[in-house]
Amino acid sequence: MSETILDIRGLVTAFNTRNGAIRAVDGISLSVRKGTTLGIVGESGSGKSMLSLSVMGLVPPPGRIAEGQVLYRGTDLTKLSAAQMRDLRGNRIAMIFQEPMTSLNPVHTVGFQIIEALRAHRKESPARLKEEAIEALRKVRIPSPERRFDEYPHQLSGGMRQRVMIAMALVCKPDLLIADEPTTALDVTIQAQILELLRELQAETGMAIILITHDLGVVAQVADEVAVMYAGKVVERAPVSRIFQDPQHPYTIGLMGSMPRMEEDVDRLVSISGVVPPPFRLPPGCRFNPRCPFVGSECRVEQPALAAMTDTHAVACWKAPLEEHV
Amino acid sequence: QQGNALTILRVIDADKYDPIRSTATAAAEIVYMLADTLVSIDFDMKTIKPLLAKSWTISEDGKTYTFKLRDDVKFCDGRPMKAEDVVYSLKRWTDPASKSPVSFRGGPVKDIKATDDYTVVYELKEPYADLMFQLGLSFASIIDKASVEKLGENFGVQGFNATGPYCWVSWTPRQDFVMKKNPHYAWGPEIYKNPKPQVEQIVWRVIPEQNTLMAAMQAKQADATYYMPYIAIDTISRVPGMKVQQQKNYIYDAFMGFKVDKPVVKDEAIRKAVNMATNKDAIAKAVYFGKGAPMQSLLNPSVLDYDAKSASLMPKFDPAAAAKLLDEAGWKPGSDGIREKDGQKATFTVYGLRNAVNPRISEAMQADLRKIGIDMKIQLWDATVGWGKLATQEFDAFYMSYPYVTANEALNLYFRSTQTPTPNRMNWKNEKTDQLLATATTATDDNTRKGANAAVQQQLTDASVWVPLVSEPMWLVTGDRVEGAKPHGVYGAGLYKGLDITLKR
Amino acid sequence: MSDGVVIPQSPASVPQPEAERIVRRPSVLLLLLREPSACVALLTVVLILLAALFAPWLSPGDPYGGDLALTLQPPGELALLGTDGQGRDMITRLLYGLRTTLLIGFAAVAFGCGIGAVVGFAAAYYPRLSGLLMRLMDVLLSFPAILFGLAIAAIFGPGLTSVIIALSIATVPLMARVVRGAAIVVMQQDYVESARSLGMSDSRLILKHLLPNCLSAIFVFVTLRFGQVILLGAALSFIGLGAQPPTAELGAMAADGRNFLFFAPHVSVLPSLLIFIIVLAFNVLGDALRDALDPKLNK
Amino acid sequence: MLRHTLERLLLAVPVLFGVLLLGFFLMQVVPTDPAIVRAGPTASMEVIEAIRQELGLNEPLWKQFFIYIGRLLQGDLGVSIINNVPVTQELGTTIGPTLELMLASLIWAIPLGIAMGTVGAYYRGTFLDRIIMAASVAGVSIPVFFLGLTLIWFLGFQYQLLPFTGRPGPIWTWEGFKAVIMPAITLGGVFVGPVARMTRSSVLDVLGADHVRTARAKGLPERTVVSRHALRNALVPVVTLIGLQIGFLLGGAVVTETVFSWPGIGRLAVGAILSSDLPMAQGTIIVLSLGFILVNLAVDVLYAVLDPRVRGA
Amino acid sequence: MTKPLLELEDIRKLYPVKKGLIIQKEVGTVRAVDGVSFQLMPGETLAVVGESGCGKSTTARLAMRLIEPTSGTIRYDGQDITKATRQDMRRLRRDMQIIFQDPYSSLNPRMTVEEIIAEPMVVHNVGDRASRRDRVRELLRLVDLAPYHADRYPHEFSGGQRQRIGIARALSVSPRLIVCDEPVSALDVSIQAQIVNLLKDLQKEFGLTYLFISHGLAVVKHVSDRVAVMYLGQIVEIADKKNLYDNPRHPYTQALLAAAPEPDPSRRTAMKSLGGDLPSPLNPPSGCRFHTRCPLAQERCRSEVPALREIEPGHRAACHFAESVPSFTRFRNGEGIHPRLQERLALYARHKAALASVNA
Ligand SMILES: Nc1ncnc2c1ncn2[C@@H]1O[C@H](COP(=O)(O)OP(=O)(O)OP(=O)(O)O)[C@@H](O)[C@H]1O
Ligand SMILES: Nc1ncnc2c1ncn2[C@@H]1O[C@H](COP(=O)(O)OP(=O)(O)OP(=O)(O)O)[C@@H](O)[C@H]1O
Ligand SMILES: [Mg+2]
Ligand SMILES: [Mg+2]
Ligand code: NI
Repeated sequence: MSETILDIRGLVTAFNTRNGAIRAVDGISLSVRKGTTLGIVGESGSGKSMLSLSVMGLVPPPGRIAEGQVLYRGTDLTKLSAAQMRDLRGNRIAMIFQEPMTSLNPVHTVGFQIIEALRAHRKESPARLKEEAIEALRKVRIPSPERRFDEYPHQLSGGMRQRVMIAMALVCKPDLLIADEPTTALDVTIQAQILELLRELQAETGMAIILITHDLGVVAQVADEVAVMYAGKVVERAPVSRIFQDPQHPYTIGLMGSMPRMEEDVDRLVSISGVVPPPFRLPPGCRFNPRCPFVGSECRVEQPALAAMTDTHAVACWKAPLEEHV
Repeated sequence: QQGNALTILRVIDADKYDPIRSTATAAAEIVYMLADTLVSIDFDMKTIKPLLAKSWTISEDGKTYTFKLRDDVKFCDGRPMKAEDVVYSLKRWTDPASKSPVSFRGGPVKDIKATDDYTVVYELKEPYADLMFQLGLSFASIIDKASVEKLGENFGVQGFNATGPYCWVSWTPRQDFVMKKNPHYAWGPEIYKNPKPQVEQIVWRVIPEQNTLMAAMQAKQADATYYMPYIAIDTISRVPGMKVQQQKNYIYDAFMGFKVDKPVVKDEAIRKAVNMATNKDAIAKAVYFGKGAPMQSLLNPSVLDYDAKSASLMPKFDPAAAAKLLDEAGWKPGSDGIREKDGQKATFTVYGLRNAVNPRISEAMQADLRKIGIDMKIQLWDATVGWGKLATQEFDAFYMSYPYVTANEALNLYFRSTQTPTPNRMNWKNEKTDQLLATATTATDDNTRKGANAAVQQQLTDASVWVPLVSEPMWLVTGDRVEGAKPHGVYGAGLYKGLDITLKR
Repeated sequence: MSDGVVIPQSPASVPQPEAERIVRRPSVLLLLLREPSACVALLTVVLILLAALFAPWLSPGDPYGGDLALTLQPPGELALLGTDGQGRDMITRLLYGLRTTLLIGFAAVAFGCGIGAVVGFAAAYYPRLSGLLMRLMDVLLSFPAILFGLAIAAIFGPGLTSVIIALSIATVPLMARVVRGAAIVVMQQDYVESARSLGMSDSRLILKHLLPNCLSAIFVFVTLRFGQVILLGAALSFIGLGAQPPTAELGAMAADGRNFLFFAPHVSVLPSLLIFIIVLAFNVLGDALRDALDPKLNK
Repeated sequence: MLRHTLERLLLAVPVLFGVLLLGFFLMQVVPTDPAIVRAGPTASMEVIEAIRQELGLNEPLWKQFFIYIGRLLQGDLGVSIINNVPVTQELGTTIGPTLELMLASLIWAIPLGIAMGTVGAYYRGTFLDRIIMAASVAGVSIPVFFLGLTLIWFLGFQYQLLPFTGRPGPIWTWEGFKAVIMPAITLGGVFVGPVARMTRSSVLDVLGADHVRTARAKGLPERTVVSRHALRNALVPVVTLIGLQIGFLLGGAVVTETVFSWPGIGRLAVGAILSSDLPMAQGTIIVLSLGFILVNLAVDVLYAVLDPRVRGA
Repeated sequence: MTKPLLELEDIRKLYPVKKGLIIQKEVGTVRAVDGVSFQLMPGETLAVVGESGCGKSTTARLAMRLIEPTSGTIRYDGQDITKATRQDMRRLRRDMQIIFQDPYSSLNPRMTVEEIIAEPMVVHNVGDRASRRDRVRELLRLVDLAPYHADRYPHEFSGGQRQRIGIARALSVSPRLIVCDEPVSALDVSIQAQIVNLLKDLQKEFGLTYLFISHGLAVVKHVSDRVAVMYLGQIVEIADKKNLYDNPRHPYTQALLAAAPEPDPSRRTAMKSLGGDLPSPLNPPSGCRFHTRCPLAQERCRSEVPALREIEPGHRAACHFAESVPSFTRFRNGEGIHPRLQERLALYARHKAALASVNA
């Protein structure tokens, strides 16, 4: 089994707000191994982005990491100084974001922004830097990279911009790439291109990827392992094939059912009722209980822990395994 | 720190420095230094002394004046001055064709001619008692014809050539006027100890803001000023090295005039009541910080032909009597405390320039008048718009302060019926006044003149055409580098020729 | 399979309206009051308004009649805050001055912003008019406010009316820009499109949809402009074009009183200080309003 | 971009014409008769009438305006009716000092304002932020003349550190430099506040932007993130504000020039308008408005420099 | 045969692009919608799909005459409304309503939910105050919101709830046609499913006709009866749902289908995606607009514009080689969902239904 690149243990990221302390990430444990992709799915507001920003050490104030460890190759990132963290960021751990339209600085050329990422971590001659940057652009299949190098983000299409983002993230050849909904804002055709590109690059470099999305289709296509998040917690974690064959958590099942499918003609979608509770008004017990069709009395009292069902499959539900219902 | 330049501070600049084109005192104070007149006026403001003319004779009939000129006078450019220069300058002044606002001051000129290089004959159509004084004013300065012709409209704007103790160097409007010593000059009037200028350079600097001016003097950023705010004079006089001198004979009077044909103020009772209700002492104390003298007469007591008898006719401060007077005249208090008569409210509007004192004087008077049931509305204007406003018929009364040299001059200027609408803003058209003034002006003997002038003063005092307020004194403040400065003040020119002044070090 | 559906035991399990309720965004006033500086500013503004309103009852003296024998008294027993150059009680003058100054501010802002808002909305709503209107506004904008003041004063004579007219005119183009900017953003919102799709009248659309959603921008501008207008008024007073004597107006009092600045500083310092406090209070209030009204900052 | 600039320039022409028209007619409604002004206080009616004829004031208004415009197009701004000095000459001597004063004010006020705003935004909500904001709000709340006189009182008079009685020379001379310090502090003082506040809110907006997060994710040091990615992007609204505030600054300039006896165009304009010196008033209005228009034109061009997205458009 | 409720005939919307501020020079035209024709039958749902910027929203707005077409004819209920006056249009607007994509900007934040929902009635003078009030409560119930929500403001609601409010507003004047411009694109899958279900229920209940804009082929498959695929302002294929998904005849449709990720890890395809980006609608490519990205493009495609022609009854495609394009079927019915998962979903649905009946 390949080496574990990132190991998150009991991570809690909290915000002190006027409505009280919010735990956007509430005791999450996850790990990613070299060369594999961990997909994280969940509804909006479930804490996916906060989780990734916590890893990067970029939790926006007033948020902070309150508990837990983020072990990168054994070093706890939460204990590093700002300067040490900066050395790793963009260098060993890189990140790409959802909005390619706004994630690039509109006032600097694409080339400059890539070089900047490189220069922050390597001492090399300007000419060499430029070469590497163009190489990175070429690697993400941008046609005529020498010309694009001097263009501004607004001169590029959405797909191109996302490629630039990827080039920028990968230019230092990181071990771990965190992609926060990299394709949500793109058209399907472009999405396919980008996902394909990520897959190829992973095969080539052997980096680990954390892919955040709320499209189960994307997860099915690229992830090796999946974590389902709800209200700041991981409710289910399993290899991708298991998730799609034998989801255990009612929330996961609900998500599966909510997804309209092209291979199936159904009259009504199986939907999850209700909405995600606001983070400062979480219900007692299992956080999903108000929306859960399987809800039982214990669900309203105590939070279920993420318990292993098999070696690789863990679920946080009092009703698990759901087998007896079948 | 200014080296050998004398820095004089003032608050306002003139629009130009052509002697006959500007009536501003700000012009006169410069022109007096740049140019000379035939005669000079002594520190007493009454005595005429020689200057460019070393002597003169006046014919029996008072119509012909013959001046003998000095022969050692040179212009700044070195050219000697001759009688033709004098003739040219005086003609330019008096000729109606030159459209000068001050032409009338030259009197009814018949002819001015040179009989030889150093003799000038000034012929009048009829006698003009004021002529000698007028010839001492800056308007009658002797200037260089060539330079006038060369500069045209720009004479006094871009350059100047005359025979004064100082010569034109440069003028930056609203900022600095720089003049340097006239190297030839040795003909200063005998009122000075030394006939030669002793300061190399004089810089006149405009400081529009009073506080800045005051601070600048105290911070020794300048040497002299006679525009020190009254409030600061006591303080300044206590500053070591600073010297404060008063020119007692300075004639610059503030008054309020009525338009005698306007409703309400055409009533003599109202005018008299206003006169009686105004606390001039308080104004002199509060507004001028005790540095001004309350005026208890139509004209300044220092002026030639001042009439003490008419001064005694001037009603004294007595609000109770004023109220009684109004009662008797039929002005009865209305519900709001303002008097009324025949449905007419006892209210009138006063115009004035917005200077350092008018706002305060007017407010004080307003308060005084309200006490006797008269409502005075105030409208003050910035200096430049103000003159235009003061030429209209929009107002009922106005504030004015003015420099003058003789009673005859002042009375002729303001009360002749031919002087309406300006400067006779009172619309005072009175045959008797006109006759008396004509008599005084054409009188060849002192007594006739004095008598006629006195009669006019009595008539006007009686009619309460003016409310004389305060005689504004001149206070010259000099710094520790300056010696020998003495305030003069003719037509507002505090340093007159600027002779006798020396700079230490 | 089984039908062992777990039946909820108590009605408590039915989603209560409460549970579903998303926390109401607190009212703007409440948000404002959370900020201590805004509280102080609001309190100051209220106090100032009250003081101005009740000036005749609060003042110990006569604003116009003074005693020339008692001029420039320093603050003390005789008069708590001293007397001015005419021997009038400073407290009285300040209270009355406050009235006039606020009047200038309110009137100029009301007229200027009223007209500016109409122009701004027209320019945003009728793109064809926009070019012409905005060029006109540019003309007004490039004509320096102080020169406007001068020209107006020269026409109507110096005094309150002139000051108000000049400051109103100077406010119009700024307001028009602010409103137009805000309105254009609102116009791009789908709810405006949706309102259009209903076929409603232009007036309803502007009044019901455009105006309410521009109000916060307008409000913030108005509070900030209020301060500026008062300062501009003071500058006009400085060159002698403000309120005429004996009207008590803070700007004019400060400007006239500067002649005694080094001898009886209170005559100028007190009105200056009061201007400072008013403008400061309105500025702080404007800033706090901006924060309170910004949805980004209190989501 | 050149084309962009040229077109903006063209667009400014009708605005300038509007300003001229407005200025001209405003001056016409001023009830003061320039002839009386010229004649002086004691002049008689005949003299005044003669001067009216001479100045062409009896022509119909529209004719006066077109005569004026015609001359203007030939670069002739006329001569002052008060002292016959060509208007261009007066403008020439006063514009320099005003430019100097403005420059001296802006040169410290803008950087300081931007720095204060940036620091405030970066340390949002902290004590430092509050202090900075309090200072900048206070800065915009003080009447200009009060600030000026207070400076004179302390720096000029009490400690006698600096001169304050006008402009002894251009600012690049030592004397001139010393003399401009206090006026520049006074005038710039009213500018720091708005710039700081605008910078703060603008930087605050940008600091929350996605691309700043990207910059941090690259591992850039905070200084670079703030200066290169936040401030740089935040400058556009700041520049706009500066353009608009130039007009406001002029109001302050008139007062500052008076307090410090600075021989600038502000005082000239005030004097000219008040004295109904028509050509001079017109001239100053043209110059000041032109200045305002030019500054905003520069702002437009600066947009393109600051934001490549504008360049294409 | 029934007559169409809405008919668009060769509709074009061109936006001239001008350059310069004063001397405006036309540098080109954005052909946002370029010759679109379709008919919408009463009670059916016609979906329009396509990539971003292909002119879907413009088509929707044109259909409602919210913007004026450059050319072409729009018929509503057989009546030509292209030149209808403002007054006439006003009356028609009661019949057609629109639902927007962004649930955040489509509701006026300064109005209460009640005011928002009642506004169409106010504008069209429907009922009095009291009856409108009742109607608002009724509509709220209809879209699964509670009556007490009426007094709240939009910001107090989540995205899905807002979308429901938008739907309630559209329903308030009992329209016949609702144009849905990407009504679910901005929502989470779970909420998306709720809204989609709601829209379908409402259609059944009131016999509504939908023009449904979307860029997700999956959603479209779920809600529509017929599907039109748009590319650069033109319809490239329009067919019954079944035909389109089972037998797409246009390479673009095939590419879209191929690019959709399949939600089954066991069938990971190498995602053969289209190369390149959508060309700019300013100066679209000559001939067949798709030729720049088409894997099957030939010389003819570059020069000759393919007509939208009928391939089989009810199936039209705009491709020269529509008949010869290799058949492509990506998603076959029933295939792909693991039986185990299917059981789970059924179980979930049953439990949900049971719980709902208990609560009711
Ligand atoms: N600055 C903040 N203050 C308070 N709470 C915050 C802040 N930022 C985020 N949160 C909370 O953290 C939670 C997680 O947000 P996060 O952005 O990680 O969700 P997400 O899963 O990425 O959602 P999405 O799919 O919309 O991107 C949210 O409930 C949000 O309310
Ligand atoms: N007012 C306009 N002026 C100029 N071009 C416009 C205008 N409105 C739309 N367009 C252009 O028309 C084209 C079609 O726009 P439209 O909004 O209809 O696309 P869409 O298919 O709805 O895209 P999306 O999926 O992003 O909503 C786009 O290229 C757009 O840039
Ligand atoms: Mg996220
Ligand atoms: Mg769209
Ligand atoms: Ni069961």
